[in-house]
Amino acid sequence: MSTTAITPPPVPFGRRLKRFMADRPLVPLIILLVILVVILQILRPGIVNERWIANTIKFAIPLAILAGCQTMTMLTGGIDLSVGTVATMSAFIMATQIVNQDPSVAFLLAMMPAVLIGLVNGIGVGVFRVHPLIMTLGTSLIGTGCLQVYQRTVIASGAKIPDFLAWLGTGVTWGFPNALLLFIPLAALIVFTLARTGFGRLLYAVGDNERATRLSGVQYWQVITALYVTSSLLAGITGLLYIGLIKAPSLSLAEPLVLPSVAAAVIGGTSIFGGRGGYTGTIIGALILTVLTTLLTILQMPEGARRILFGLIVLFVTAAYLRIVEER
Amino acid sequence: AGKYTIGISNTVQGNGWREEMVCAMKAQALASGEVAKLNIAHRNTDAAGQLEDIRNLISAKVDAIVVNPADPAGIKAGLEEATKAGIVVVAVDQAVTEPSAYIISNNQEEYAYLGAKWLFKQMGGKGEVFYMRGAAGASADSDRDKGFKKALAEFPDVKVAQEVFTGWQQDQAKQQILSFLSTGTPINGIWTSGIDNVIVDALVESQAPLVPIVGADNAGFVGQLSSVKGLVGAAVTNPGSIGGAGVTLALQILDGKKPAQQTVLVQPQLWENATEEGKAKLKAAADPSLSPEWPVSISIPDWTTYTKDQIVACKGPGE
Amino acid sequence: MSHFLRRQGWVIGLFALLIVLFIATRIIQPGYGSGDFGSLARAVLPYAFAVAAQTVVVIAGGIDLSVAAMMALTSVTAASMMAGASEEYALFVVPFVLAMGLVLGALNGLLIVVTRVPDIVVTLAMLFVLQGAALLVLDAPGGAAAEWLKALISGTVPIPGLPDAIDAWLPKALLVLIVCLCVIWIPLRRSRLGLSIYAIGSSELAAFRSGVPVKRTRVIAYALSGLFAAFGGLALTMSTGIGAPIPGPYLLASVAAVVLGGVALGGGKGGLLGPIVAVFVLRLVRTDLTLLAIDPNVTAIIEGAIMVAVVMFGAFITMRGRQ
Amino acid sequence: MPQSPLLDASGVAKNYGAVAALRNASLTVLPGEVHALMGANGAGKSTLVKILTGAISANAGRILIRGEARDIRSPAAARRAGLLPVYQEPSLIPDLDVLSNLRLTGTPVEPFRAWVRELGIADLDLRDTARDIPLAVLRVLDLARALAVEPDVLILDEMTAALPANLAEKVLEVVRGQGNSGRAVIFISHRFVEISALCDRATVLRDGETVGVVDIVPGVEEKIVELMLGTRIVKTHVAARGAAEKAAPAPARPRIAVHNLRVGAKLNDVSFDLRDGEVAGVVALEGQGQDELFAALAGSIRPSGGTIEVDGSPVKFSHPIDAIRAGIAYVPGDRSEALAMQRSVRENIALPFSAALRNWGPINMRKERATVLSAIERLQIDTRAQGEVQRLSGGNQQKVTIARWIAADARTILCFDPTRGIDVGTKQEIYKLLRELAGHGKSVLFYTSELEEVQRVCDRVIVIFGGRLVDIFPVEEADEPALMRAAYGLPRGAKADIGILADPQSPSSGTAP
Ligand SMILES: Nc1ncnc2c1ncn2[C@@H]1O[C@H](COP(=O)(O)OP(=O)(O)OP(=O)(O)O)[C@@H](O)[C@H]1O
Ligand SMILES: Nc1ncnc2c1ncn2[C@@H]1O[C@H](COP(=O)(O)OP(=O)(O)OP(=O)(O)O)[C@@H](O)[C@H]1O
Ligand SMILES: [Mg+2]
Ligand SMILES: [Mg+2]
Repeated sequence: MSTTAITPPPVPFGRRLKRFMADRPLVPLIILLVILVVILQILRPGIVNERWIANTIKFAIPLAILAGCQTMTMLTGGIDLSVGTVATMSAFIMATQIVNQDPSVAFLLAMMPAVLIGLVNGIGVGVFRVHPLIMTLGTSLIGTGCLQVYQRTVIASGAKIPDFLAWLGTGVTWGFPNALLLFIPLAALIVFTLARTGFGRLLYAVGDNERATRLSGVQYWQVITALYVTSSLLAGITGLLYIGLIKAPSLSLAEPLVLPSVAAAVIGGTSIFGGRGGYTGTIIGALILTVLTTLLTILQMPEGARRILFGLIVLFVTAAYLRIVEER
Repeated sequence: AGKYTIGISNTVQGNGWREEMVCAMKAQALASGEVAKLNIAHRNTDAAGQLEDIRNLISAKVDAIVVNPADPAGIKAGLEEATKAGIVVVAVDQAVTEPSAYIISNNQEEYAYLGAKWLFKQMGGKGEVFYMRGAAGASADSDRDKGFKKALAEFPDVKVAQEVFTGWQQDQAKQQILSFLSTGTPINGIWTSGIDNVIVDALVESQAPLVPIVGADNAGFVGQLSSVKGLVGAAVTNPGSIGGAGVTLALQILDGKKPAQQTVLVQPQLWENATEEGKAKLKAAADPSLSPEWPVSISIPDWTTYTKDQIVACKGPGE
Repeated sequence: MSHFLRRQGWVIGLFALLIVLFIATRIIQPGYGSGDFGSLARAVLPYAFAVAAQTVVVIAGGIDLSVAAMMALTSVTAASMMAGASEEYALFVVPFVLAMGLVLGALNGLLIVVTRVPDIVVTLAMLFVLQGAALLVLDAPGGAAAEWLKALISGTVPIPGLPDAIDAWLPKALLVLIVCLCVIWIPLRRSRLGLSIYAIGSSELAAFRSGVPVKRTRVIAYALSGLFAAFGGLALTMSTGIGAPIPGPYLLASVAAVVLGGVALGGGKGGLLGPIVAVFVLRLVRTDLTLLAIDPNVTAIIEGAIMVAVVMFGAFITMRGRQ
Repeated sequence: MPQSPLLDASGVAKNYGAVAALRNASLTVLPGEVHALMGANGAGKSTLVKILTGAISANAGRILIRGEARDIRSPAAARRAGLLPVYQEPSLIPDLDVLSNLRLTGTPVEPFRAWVRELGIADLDLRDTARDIPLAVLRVLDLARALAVEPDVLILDEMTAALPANLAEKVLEVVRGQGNSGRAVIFISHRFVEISALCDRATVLRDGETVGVVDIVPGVEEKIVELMLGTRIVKTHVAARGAAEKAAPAPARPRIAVHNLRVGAKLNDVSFDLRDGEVAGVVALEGQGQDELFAALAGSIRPSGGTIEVDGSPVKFSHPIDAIRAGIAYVPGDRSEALAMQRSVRENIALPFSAALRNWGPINMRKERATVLSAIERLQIDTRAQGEVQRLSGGNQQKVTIARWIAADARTILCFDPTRGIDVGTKQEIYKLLRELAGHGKSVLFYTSELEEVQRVCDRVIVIFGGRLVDIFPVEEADEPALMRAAYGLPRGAKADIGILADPQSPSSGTAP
């Protein structure tokens, strides 16, 4: 029996660097973001200025909040495709109700569909165990239909963007977008919830092994219902912020954000299979996507080539990130 | 009271222009007094889906079908079957290749040409233009592109600084213009394919110079043309009420009054705020009570008979 | 027998639902006949292929968000190749486009296997890539289709020995669908490869330990998905006579029909028949809504509600069954 | 060596990031031998098996099969080389029926059927979906599937751990038969009885290294334990229960009283008490209703009849939370059922703290850390890979499932086979822990598939057969033959001895009722 002792060789620098990054998954993401910004600056010297940064942040914030919805639902192995519809509904209702109603009443009316859809999603997924993809797809269809019907009753009433929302959405103070006033507390709250509260713990645990949480006394439906209502409320708030930013109520306002919100969460390192991920990565993911969109807008090339490039870069970024973070 | 059943097929839902078109169809059907029932297939789909809708309308045995085609050639088979089944077919907004169909349409190529030509003149025949198209791959977009290119060819000193596809989405258009403004590239004019008021907003918000802008006659933009200080621009009409005209044409044919030609083109108009005369036109057209996404030209003389209240109520016969 | 009932119960239920809907349609529109059924079959065709494409990967434990974009790309490729070409040339175009779907599908699978990025992200990225490619092929709807291809799905085939009354209810589109799906699916289902696809969807680890080449099987599943999507793209070109670079509403529809058809989104369970029947159900609901002249804005609500209700009902019986 | 080895692996090493699962493992297997692979939890046995069978690749090492160097990169390649594993976890595809599973692996059906019968499962329907088949039977099917292709080297990773005594016995018989017919078997188990009854030689791993190869002769156990544990020697006998403990008068009211409990057709008319400060053992063959009994007490399923009283008042559990509120915690035998595998040890242990709606708020991290650390210390969990529970070895995972309820300070713990797949050292710790809990006035209901454990831990034994409670007797009368007989439903005092455990010399009749 040969027993040649095997002493582990000294760890090379490359491996050490990799391990360092693997322990701090945010670092490689931020590096990727910086690389994109540098490319942009090289292609269009001077574009990276205060105004551009403010704009980028303004557009990244709604995406980041919706991606927060995806992050939280994905932690439990779910997904929330109804966020686009919910955001659109609350935006549209706000813009049309503010014309004749007190702002607080308009706000409550605007958040109502969010609560309802969240509740229905939560009950469908948590109690009836419908697959979240289908459940949220169904409710978003229903929501869109309701919005169409609603829209017909208010054609004549016109629409208005409340000044406060416009200030929040488009305003800039000392070079900082006002939207940060909403976003920073919100993001801090999400991060804190995920890391340091019982509810956050349960999201991870439920997504990892639901049976185990049941044996530990967790009631699945409670967690899931609370989750989808929270997600919908966040989407509703995003809608209000977004209408302040875009200032044009339309029946498909936030729909284009749905797929990017999923992509941002995944790029940020959240697993769609549940149990793994976090919100800080998602925020960087949203920034990466926003910068990428700018980059492609600026490039002079046929639209087809632009889309191909977008797809390839998303794939490359995600793959590179996985490579770096993955041990082994 | 009426005797006819009319089928309607439309493949874009949730867009202000298309919603107005459908409301115009309903209002005209009601105002004419000749329509008993409307069968409306109105959803987001493609040409194959529209074929399905048209065939369903044939199954429903409607007397006439008014269709806003997803594609001029793609629904030929369905329209042919409808004609064979004795159904009157009218295409609105865009032409179709099926020869038996009647067409009453906005002239998209002319729409773009008219606006672009005015814009290039405003720019003094030279400079850089930001070209904001519609949805890549849509046939209305490629028609408009032809008109734009035609005008461009007439002004050799005008250059396209940047060409982007807004997808006819407000949020994308706004992000695109803001990103572009950040590059600091000087431009002398902006041509938009109907996503216009967010562009004006973006310029105002970022305190960028207000260069001449061409958009469509959407209520929001028309309002801005009168109210935003220093804004020079023009709205080119692209009436959604063309839907009502389609219903009128279908009813005329059903009553035996066939038009001389298969195709009736509604020519676009241009309302600008650079001259006093234009300003007056804009004042007359502006309608702040309308949803900002709705075109203000809610009626077409000789073709529509409903009142504003009727189209805004958006109710068809029997509702 | 009980095995059969337990396994096929959902599909049988769907069939029953379909029959009820047919009866309802006849009541709504007494004149609803074989010609209208032919229209239904033609409407079903692209959806059915999209759903088949989705079903294969879902059974293999994945998801394919690029189905609709793949259909758009194959459709514009076929249409632009056939534009201005001879009728015979289409004989070459069809296999070419199918092969293209197969290869691009395999590329999806390879990217998933090689990059180890989750399937949902890879196919999302491919959605953009394929859409972009479609725009490069044709920047606006256009192209053409050979006449014989268009004729392939319109009308009926006289089958010798069958009375015309029955012939009329066998539209060509339906036959094309059945032939294309059966030729691929039935041998696959019976082969070891088919079992492997179910195996990797059910439990990747167990499949690997049972000696299934997991990666290769996954690539093949995506390749098959691409192939079915290419069939779908051809179906689009055949029915419209053109190619359109903007993807139609087939992605979400395919996911919905897969779930309605009793295929678990986790993988490993279900078959192709259920989703196809589900497509018929969904299209017939659409027909009924049009025949009833329901307010179009309400139809979205109804379609969404039906989807949610049916899936909830399915979940409810599974729960009852467990107790 | 007289014969050339069938399999010869040396210098095998495998790292998972910073954790070295194997450092220098070697293993030589001769034709016709049953070779034990032994080691404490986390020693690297399963890892070595996975490398030998191509499920993972090694960082270093050399593997010779019949003297030829082979590079086995996949399970399929291992299969071709004649190496066939039965892993620690079932490997049938859950959603396929048994027949399709056979087709998938190219296993001939008739030999498979024959082996299944041989292994003591008479009524198997090949059209049953694997998901619907109980775990123990699945393990046997896994084995039969491997046997059916007549491998040169059969590798059994804790094959018997999840099996009840009757099935385990059959497996041992069959394995011995393999050895006699000239094939080789690598046999991993933590049960010394099985090793000494079955194996010819044993290779012992410690911390990823082969520390010795011994022939199995009477009395070698002590040596193996020494090799396995190195400096970590533990006394192999649990401290006898103190006299005071025994003499404590039974309290007037039992902690849990079960009356005429019924669960569907699986459990009928079961009544017993569980008192504070007591460990009550449950003894049963596979599938006699013990799963349902535990599930009903834990609130996982609703009984269809009878009553459960806790501290004298009747309770109705509709969810495990109800049981937990009543102070009853359940530790399932299958750890994958109890753990969130991608989460940390700490989060897994602290999970019950967050379960109730009112505990969803901010967590007191300092308090939590202290509670969790003390539980980890108490169970001596090896936390080198604590970032994710899935990286712990099987035995340490098992400890985490128990630590959770120690931390939550549950008054009653329902332990379902807690020592499944745990090494001798850890087993001793768990026995000690259970006794300690009882000493602190807690109560434990303890099901085990290893009869000898009953004597070591329990105060009383509850025997279940065919869904009915057949007997309750004090531990003094519970020697293994008595338990065995009772488990087979034979009345106390019957004479017939059953099974190889009672009499390893005579072949088992297998005709127990
Ligand atoms: N995927 C993994 N990542 C990190 N570490 C791992 C992984 N798998 C195993 N290990 C580590 O390798 C070591 C050996 O594990 P292995 O499962 O081989 O032990 P074992 O001897 O089979 O133990 P047991 O008797 O408890 O099953 C353990 O310390 C374990 O934590
Ligand atoms: N975050 C935590 N970290 C450490 N220990 C905790 C934590 N939360 C609870 N515990 C401990 O777990 C036990 C039960 O906790 P729990 O919060 O469920 O109790 P409670 O709600 O006060 O009690 P009851 O449910 O009986 O009314 C207590 O001993 C408590 O100290
Ligand atoms: Mg092990
Ligand atoms: Mg073990």
